[in-house]
Amino acid sequence: MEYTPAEMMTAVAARELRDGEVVFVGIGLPNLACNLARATHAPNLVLIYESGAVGAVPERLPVSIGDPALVTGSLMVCSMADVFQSLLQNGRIEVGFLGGAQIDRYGNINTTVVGRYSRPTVRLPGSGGAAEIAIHAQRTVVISRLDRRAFPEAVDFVTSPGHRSKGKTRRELAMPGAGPTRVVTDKALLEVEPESGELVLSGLYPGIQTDEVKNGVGWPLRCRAHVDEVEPPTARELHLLREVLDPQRLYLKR
Amino acid sequence: MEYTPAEMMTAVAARELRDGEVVFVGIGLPNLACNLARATHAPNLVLIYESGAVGAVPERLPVSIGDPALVTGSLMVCSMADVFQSLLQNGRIEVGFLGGAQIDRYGNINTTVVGRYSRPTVRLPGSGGAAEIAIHAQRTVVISRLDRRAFPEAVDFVTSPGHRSKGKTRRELAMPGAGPTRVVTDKALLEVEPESGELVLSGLYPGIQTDEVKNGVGWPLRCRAHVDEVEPPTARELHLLREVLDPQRLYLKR
Amino acid sequence: MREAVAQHVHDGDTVVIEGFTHLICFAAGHEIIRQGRRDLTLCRLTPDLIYDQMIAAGCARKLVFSWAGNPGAGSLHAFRRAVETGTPPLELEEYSHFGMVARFSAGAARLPFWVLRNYGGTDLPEVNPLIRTVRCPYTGEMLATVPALNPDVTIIHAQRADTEGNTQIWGLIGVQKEAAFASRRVIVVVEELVDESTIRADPNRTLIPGFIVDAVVVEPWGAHPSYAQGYYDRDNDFYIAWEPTSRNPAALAQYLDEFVYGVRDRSEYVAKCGNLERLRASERVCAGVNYGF
Amino acid sequence: MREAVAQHVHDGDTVVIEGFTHLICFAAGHEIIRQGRRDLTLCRLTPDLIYDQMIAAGCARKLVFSWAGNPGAGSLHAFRRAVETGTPPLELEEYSHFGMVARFSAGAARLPFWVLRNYGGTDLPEVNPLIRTVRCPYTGEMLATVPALNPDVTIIHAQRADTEGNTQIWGLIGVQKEAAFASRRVIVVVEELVDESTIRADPNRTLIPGFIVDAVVVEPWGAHPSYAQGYYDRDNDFYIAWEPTSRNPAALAQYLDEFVYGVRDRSEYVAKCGNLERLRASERVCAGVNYGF
Repeated sequence: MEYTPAEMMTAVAARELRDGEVVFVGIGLPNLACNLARATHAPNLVLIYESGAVGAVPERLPVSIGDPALVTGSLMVCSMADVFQSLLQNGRIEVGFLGGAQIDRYGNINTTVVGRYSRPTVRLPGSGGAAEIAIHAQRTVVISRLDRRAFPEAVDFVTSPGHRSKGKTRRELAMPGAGPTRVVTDKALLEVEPESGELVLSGLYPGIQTDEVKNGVGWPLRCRAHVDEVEPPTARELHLLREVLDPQRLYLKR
Repeated sequence: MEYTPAEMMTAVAARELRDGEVVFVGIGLPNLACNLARATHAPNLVLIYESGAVGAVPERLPVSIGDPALVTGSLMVCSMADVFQSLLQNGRIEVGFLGGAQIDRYGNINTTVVGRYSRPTVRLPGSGGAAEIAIHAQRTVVISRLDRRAFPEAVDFVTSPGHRSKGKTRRELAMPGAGPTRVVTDKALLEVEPESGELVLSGLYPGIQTDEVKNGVGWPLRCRAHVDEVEPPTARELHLLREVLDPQRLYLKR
Repeated sequence: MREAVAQHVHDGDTVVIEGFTHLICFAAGHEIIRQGRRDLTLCRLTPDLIYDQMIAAGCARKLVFSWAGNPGAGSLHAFRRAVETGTPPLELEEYSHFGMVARFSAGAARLPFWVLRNYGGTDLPEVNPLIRTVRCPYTGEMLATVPALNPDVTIIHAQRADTEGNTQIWGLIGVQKEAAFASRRVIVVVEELVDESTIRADPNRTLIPGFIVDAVVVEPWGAHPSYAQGYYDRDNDFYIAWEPTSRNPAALAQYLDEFVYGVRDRSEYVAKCGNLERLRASERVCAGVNYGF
Repeated sequence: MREAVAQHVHDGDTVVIEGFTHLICFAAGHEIIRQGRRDLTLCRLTPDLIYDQMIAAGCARKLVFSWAGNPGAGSLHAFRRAVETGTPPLELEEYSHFGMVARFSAGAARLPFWVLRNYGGTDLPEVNPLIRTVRCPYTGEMLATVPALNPDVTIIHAQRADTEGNTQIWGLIGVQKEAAFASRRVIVVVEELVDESTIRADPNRTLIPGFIVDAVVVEPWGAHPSYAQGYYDRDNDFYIAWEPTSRNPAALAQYLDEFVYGVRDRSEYVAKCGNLERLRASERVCAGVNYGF
């Protein structure tokens, strides 16, 4: 059965979630992945948006993390002080989703600037809640399409710290969370190698060769001892994504 | 017209309040004084209780600062974190009422222990919000009956700092508020002498002699250059206190 | 309640039953007494009658508090006897209300301390070495600090919750949210168990999310003689009557025998109290708001 | 609105128009542009379209922020041009959301700083020297700090308030309460002016008390193209259309000419926008609760 890279990424991201987990959700693929998981193996997932909506059950596809549809029918609305202090810093968030213009060898993410900070070639939006999510979420899942420019050896600016920043480990930097344990791309699944803190190839999507993946990153990508073959989206997953979750194909076209 | 000391103290305390002021209210005489002021010269007084009720208009005489009658029909209920951080520490409280088992020469108040802290002869309730009210309210009004035991030269324990504590002035201790500017007793009105930070006699109640007041305090009480004659409660004030505010004479009997 | 206390409240625990005048869970305190818990560190801004009873019953090793009185009625005499005579021995850790609120705020934020502008000129830091200072990295001024309070278990009484523990409270909310988020375990006791749809209809009313709650107990009148806004009024007569009762150790012991040890659970307590209906709240229902988009 | 802005927003002021996606007061931003304010320090977690417009109009000297994008639609190109080309010059002071929330929290508590566990491993402290550290007086560990933010004026859009400024908000409440309490002056802009009795009927719904409010302005649709829960939906088409508009300086200038300079006030803006009724919220009214005792 045919499927788009976005559909595959969403299905793979959804499988990263366990039932009952408390998830910090973003807009787009993360939101679709969470709702796909809720509709399949994780009905008790608790969706939290940094806007303050807790236990949201959006009746429509939210176009922003502050969408009113995330509030109506949710379990709780809390202030952003509570979101960051009582939920995130408190350690209650089990999974956080992150993405970014640049992700490097150690899972550091840049959403601030391409080029010099003082006079950048491209000014990106900045951290938002990403820096604290990367530090406090018990683990994070990164979603990004493979591309040498998006996966440099080292990011221009560390907005969200990964497993090694300025030569320091997360433990040395006293970060509560485990950081980006998985990177879901359009061709393969990367995961962190605990000893080195480096991202390595852990799973290949159907029909993808290892070299295609290696060519998509800016450093000599190593492979995990055993590289999995990642299952394609099931008919059920595709049905839910196409007919129920994103019927207008806002996010799943390509 | 006859009146009790409690009625006089309440009327005098009420006159300390200006219309529109934001007042941190206590139970008993302070509550009656605030409601008397609202019913007379200060209709726009904003009553705030440390329990979190803001703009309360109690339909009955509250017996505790957490009385449900303070909530019903109030303008706002806030958390105690907001009461102490956003209102009190923020400097929004213009007047605070305080009382205590002991008040000394410099307006320091003790509501903690009589005797040694580790094994007191009398264990009092403690600070509650009094310490921070004494420090942050723009000014405080103290209400207490004259009595040598209640007005010692120095308190056994400083729960709420006055104008000089351990030889340090409020400015030296970096306290935002002006502290206890007035002490309303059953015989006279005391006020702080700015230079010395000492409480001095500023007003005598009808028929009271200076010596009666001096005998009621444990230090050589000095008089302000000009000692006022404090007006007795008016017929209107007494009517409101007896018929409207405390018809069962819960607080005004004696 | 029996199961919740048996499972979540252990000897030696740091226990918080919060609620400022409003929603004080006497039902939980009585069950803890019945189950004979010992060596508890009891924390509350206002120990109130419930901790006076727990101290008299011998549950407490230590008290962390900021105002220990019987509001408008007198003293907590079991507390006073312990402090004034040393029997039973009771360790004290004393703050002001702001200090206690700040300790819960730090606990809820999982920070080791909280900063406040307070205590200058007071004797509290002299008797409590945990009240310290920190220098502002911007202005250089010294500010007071208190350490985080992270209880083993916090018990919150509320008007309503769903089976998952999504809890809604109105009227005075005190420091309950901070205490719950600061705690390792949370027990929510409610007047009414409601369907999830009731919670979801007004999400701004939710104070505590279910995923931090370990047990939900349904216990109507569970806050008596404290009150539950919209359900029943405070039993002020009981508070006034507690003054002579607690003043007399024999009378206090007899009260515990009759109303705590002498009943199996809250329903028996309610029956024994007799006419609590006199406290039933009047109807003052507010209008709803529109959550549509 | 004209009077409120004229009286409370001055050249050189530090100005906050808060509201996270929800209740962003475009009406106030447009009036500030019309009155030609200059050298403003604009603070917001998410500058959003309103600050992009104010930057393009030349109101801003400096931006204090944590996420500068057009949610789900693209970039804020006036902001990007200023930063990428240096014209007009725009000074940046950048944090993360948590850092901005902490700055408002410190401001609201009138503390000089706020403590948070954050920024380890990030490059933000290297480009923002105001992100510092403090040592815990209990554990000895180092924690991050941010300085208090105390704006000259904060503008809050809300569903309703009474004439005194007692303000009720539901749906997303963001950081509005902290921003208002942190501010020297507060302007509240509402969809609906209600009687004090409406506020008093549900006091737990009140977010901002009137005694900290300096001006109350009634401005229906004042948050468009942002939204007001229960009143109107977000105009997502407008946000999407802003991408090409802001990308082209001429188109942006023309937008300002037509919809900001070209109208006298909000009612003219609403008329000019045409069919805003399509955004009118559906009815999803919740039940009230009982405040009786």
